[in-house]
Amino acid sequence: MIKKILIANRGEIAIRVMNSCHEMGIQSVAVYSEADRNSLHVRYADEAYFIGPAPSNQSYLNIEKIIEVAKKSGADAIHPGYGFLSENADFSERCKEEGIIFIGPDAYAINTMGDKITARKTMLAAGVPVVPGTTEPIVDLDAAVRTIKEIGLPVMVKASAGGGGKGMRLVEKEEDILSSVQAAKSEALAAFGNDAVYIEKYINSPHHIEFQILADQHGNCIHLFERECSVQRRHQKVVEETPSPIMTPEVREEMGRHAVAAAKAVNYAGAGTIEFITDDNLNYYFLEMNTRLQVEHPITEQVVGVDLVREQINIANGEKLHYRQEDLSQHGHAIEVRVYAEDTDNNFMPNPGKINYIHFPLGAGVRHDSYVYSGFEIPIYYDPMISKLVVWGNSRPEAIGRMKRALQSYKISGVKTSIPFLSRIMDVPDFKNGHYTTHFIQNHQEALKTKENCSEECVDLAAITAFVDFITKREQATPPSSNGRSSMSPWKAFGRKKAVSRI
Amino acid sequence: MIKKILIANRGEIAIRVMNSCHEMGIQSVAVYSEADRNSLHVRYADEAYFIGPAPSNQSYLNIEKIIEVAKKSGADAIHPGYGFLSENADFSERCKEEGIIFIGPDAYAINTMGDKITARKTMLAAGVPVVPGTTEPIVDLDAAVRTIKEIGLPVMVKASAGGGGKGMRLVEKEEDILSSVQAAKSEALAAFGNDAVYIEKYINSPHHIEFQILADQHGNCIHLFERECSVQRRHQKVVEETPSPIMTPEVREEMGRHAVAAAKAVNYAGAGTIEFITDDNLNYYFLEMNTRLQVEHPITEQVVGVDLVREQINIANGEKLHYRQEDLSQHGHAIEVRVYAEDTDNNFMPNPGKINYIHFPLGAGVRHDSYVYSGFEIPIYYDPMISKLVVWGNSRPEAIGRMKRALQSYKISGVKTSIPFLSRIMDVPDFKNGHYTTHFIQNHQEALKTKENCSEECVDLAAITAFVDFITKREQATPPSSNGRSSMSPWKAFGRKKAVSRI
Amino acid sequence: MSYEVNINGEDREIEILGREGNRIKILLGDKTYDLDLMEVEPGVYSVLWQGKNFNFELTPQSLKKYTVDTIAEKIEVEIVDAESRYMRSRKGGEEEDVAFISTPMPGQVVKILVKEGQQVKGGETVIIVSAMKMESEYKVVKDRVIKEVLVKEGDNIEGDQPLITFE
Amino acid sequence: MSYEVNINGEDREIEILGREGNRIKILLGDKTYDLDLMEVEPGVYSVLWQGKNFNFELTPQSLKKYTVDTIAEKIEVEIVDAESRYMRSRKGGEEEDVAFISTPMPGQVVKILVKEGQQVKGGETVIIVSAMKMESEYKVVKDRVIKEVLVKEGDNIEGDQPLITFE
Repeated sequence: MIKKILIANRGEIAIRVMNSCHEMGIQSVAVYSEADRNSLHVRYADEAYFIGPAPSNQSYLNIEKIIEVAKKSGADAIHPGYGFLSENADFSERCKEEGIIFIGPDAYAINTMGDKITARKTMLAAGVPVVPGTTEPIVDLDAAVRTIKEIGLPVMVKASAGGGGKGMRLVEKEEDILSSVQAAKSEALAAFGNDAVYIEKYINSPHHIEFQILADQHGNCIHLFERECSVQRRHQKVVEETPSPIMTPEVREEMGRHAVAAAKAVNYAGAGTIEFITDDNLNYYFLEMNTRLQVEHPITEQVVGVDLVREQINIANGEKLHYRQEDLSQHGHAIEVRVYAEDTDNNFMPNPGKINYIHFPLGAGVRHDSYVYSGFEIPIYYDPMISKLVVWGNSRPEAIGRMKRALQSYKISGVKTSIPFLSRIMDVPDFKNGHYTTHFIQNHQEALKTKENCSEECVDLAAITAFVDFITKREQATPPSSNGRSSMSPWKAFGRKKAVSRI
Repeated sequence: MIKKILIANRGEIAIRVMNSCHEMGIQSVAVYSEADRNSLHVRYADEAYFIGPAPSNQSYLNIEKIIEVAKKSGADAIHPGYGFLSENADFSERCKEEGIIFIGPDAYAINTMGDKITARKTMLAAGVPVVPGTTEPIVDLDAAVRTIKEIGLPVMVKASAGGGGKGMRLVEKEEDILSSVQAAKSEALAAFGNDAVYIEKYINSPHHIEFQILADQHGNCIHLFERECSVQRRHQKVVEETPSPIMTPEVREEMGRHAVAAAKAVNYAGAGTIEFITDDNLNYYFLEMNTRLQVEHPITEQVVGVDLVREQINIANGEKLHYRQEDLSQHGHAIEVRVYAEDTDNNFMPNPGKINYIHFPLGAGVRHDSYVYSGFEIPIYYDPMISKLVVWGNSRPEAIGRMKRALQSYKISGVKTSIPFLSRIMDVPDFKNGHYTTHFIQNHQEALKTKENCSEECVDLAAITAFVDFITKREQATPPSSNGRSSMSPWKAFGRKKAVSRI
Repeated sequence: MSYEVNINGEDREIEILGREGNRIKILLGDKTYDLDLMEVEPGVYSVLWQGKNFNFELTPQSLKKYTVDTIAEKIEVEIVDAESRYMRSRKGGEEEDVAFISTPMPGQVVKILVKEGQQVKGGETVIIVSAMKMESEYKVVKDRVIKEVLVKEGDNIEGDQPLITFE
Repeated sequence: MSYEVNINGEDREIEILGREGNRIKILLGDKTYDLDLMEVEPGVYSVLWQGKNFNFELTPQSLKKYTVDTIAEKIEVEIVDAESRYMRSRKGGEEEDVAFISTPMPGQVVKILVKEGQQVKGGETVIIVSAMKMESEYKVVKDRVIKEVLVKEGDNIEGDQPLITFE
């Protein structure tokens, strides 16, 4: 039985993992870099050890140092969180060699799923749908046309030596097949001196839908339904929700079965996620597997009612899964937004700095995973995520209303955050209706930039408030004159009295 | 349709109600006393109006003033929260006269349930079990013995003119009946000059179990299962949970039916709670009905998944219930603790004051209903409750583990709180096993006082920390000497540098 | 002293007509506002006007410039006082031939960069004054000769007090 | 200066052996502790010792007295320095015949209650000194005559400096 876990991570996920440790009566060991001595994860752990300078390659990615701390502290297991060493097969292997339980899959699963081509082949063998396409370059025109007809339209024809959009052709109509392939080939030849092409199914309105799975070391595997993660900015997820607004019970069941098959194909043990690209008609194809806990795992926890970190630990302990597939169901609707310290008006530039004060949203249906506090300075070395705000509602509209309410009452001063941007997403009709693809943010750039204006009175009051602040602070700064009170107007006296009573 | 709601309350419940208003797109109007200008409920509302001095009888209980604000602000409904005017039949009636919707039951239901004797008679007529006993004083010895045999042992014989335990006899065995009644009568005669007695069923190991109900204005009524509220101190609930650890599905169904019958007997509309006193064998008797939202309503929301304030507003809007009884089920386990600003070591004296800083517990399964913030001064005029901490878990043990974790990471400085006391409750074996009655706190006084001791090293480190703080602050306070750096030891220089970098 | 506020680029006169506790009566342009205005947390104001609640967060950009964060948009506000007007007028090219440098606010002299009798060029900073934890540099507009330096570094000064005079 | 700490009533010697950044080496009684000690929020310390994490919250009760809130229990700690020892010795009846009043810490004179040449009775306060926002009254133990008052109200004073001398 695991008694002490080293958490090889920082920030909200370190605290998330420690929470489950505390709840299970397991000791937790934090590691921290020079930039993190005053981070909450250090104060939150039972033990904490320094592991090196701020840059993560000298600290949170330093395998030797982390193994050393695990041994020194007597930790019998390591939880890698997400990012950092979580999908590092060498680290998983090294832990095994050192007799330390790695809370995650073995090197074989990580390696197989980590390589796109091997993963694709393994999935094909397991009967999991992958994006149809050629695996070898095609030179012959007839062969290309034949392949396109096999795959079915629309397809993307890509120069095999290509890049930068050159030699790429989207083919949507049957009558365009021949001319498009010819055009792509001659363009490829001109640009790269090589007219070989790849052909791949083109997904028109792509949705990113992923399935959470749990597998034990005894060959049992279940899925915990889907997460819809199509609201992305430059391939970074921004909003996640479950259930997916486009899912049907039939497809869900089938995708779930395929997700389980994918995990079983690599003898997976632990928590993992199978990502699918899905079109508007719910045709879906395996994209990749994340062999770790996902950032967005809380929405599954809220809707399915299973603590995923607890189950990861149970699995690492060699226990059989505590749930059968038929025990699980989805209950209500959950949405997560990722709140970043960033300037969304200025190309989403990270905006680390000191948090003067923070008011977290509270109340019914609100879950908050964070690691910051008033007075904390967000280090410049790591991901500028401040927190994950998760809401649960009986229905999707209730959840959206709750998220809007929560974002409105979430106050952070000192750094710019993505809160207003996230709030605007909740107002976009296509989001409200659940009609969105991975192009959502791109397609709604204007709506997401548009800010509400203050009323005329609101502007006046803002100016008055600034003026009153100026006058009040100035009065307070005035040194008392030598003849004392006589120079003080009643007005000044008020200012002073207020200043005193505030102390 | 209600468009604007005045919340005739303060503190966490005002914010709780406003949350649902925000989520439903309804405008909220706050009222505040002189002590509450900087309270969060004022900043949280769309509108806010001053209603008088700090003492509640001049502000939050001032019906005229509140009606005046409702009219001025154009609020079409008033939500009374709990406490203050929430069970005031005159206020409910007055709202009706003024054409303002009172979000709660009508005067008839409040009055009927507000009077113990009328309520008892109404429940008897509706077939709801009440604590068996006599309603008229008995003088005749034979009649008393006959009544005892009808009610069944154990019974309590009480002097009808009595008080202070005089003329009271607990009768547990049949052979004691005659002698006990005689003794009670003669004691009563000697003490009060009147030997008439009442006889009441004695509940040996009483549990306080209550049922949440929702009833619409169209005669539909459902229950949302039970809450176990036996952990009480001087009749004040301290910990509540649902499901009750002693409940069975059969009794739950029957009690639920009786709860619905109780509400229907007074043509109830709105959210309400039927309190039952229950013995170890799950015999249960109607105690009283609370004709308002309860403090502990969140645990029902967490387990049943229904937003009770939202439903209150829907009902007040004249809508039919959105749920049928068969739609509802209990999902997991929820526990609430009430965190007070009080000195639990000093007879639970209220300990209002300024909160220097506050760290709320976050993460999976934690709900927090509060209204305080770092820098906020808890007013002395009102209930010193700081927050309600609610956890949800898949199972009761998971919920208890989560509550312990949450309490451990809940940090408040500046005022004494009940957090350590609540944490100890979670450790008492009888609580963990679910074996407890309303005598729980009384019966475990010693265990609940017992504090863990620091290890020897912990004591040393505490002393060292105080010393280092003293030395550091002292060095910082030292004015630079006239000859500048020369007098500064490297040690001092460090202290100074640190002070500067902290700014 | 008469003040204006510059709101998103437009100047308007502002005057406090009365104040008692949080209640304040203020004239902005030709509009009068009766407000209940309170700093509820450092830099955070709750303003009640005709019952409506406005939450504003102030971020000072400099001594007299604020960014006011309303829920909807950010408003840039600058307080315009005698000094600002003077500074502006100098910027505008219509240079007053002032006889001395002064500050509009009480503060402390941080640094004096000139000596009596010294020749300074237009645009050169002659004195740095700190007020409310922010430092301001005071420059001459055109070439001048320093006549007298009336204060020394570290001095606490009141507003509108001559600090350095010119020939 | 030599210090002791009084922990829950017991005095133990304490000495800082070395300090660099958060790392501190300290001798308490006969035990040496190597610590990583940091004030992470005002009054809140995180202390790492042999990897173990201790979170302490300090509540100053007076200038030299703290209540330290550990998760388990509250520890009362008093810093014992030269002044404390002197104060104690006077309380203990073994009165030193000191020639002057001094303070162990730098601070500011708040109030002087005596004049030169004045007769004061044992137990009477002669001077009030503020340090770190807290005021301390300094009393004479036995009847004395004031010889000289070396400071005036408002003066900043260093520690261990004679303030008032006796005949």
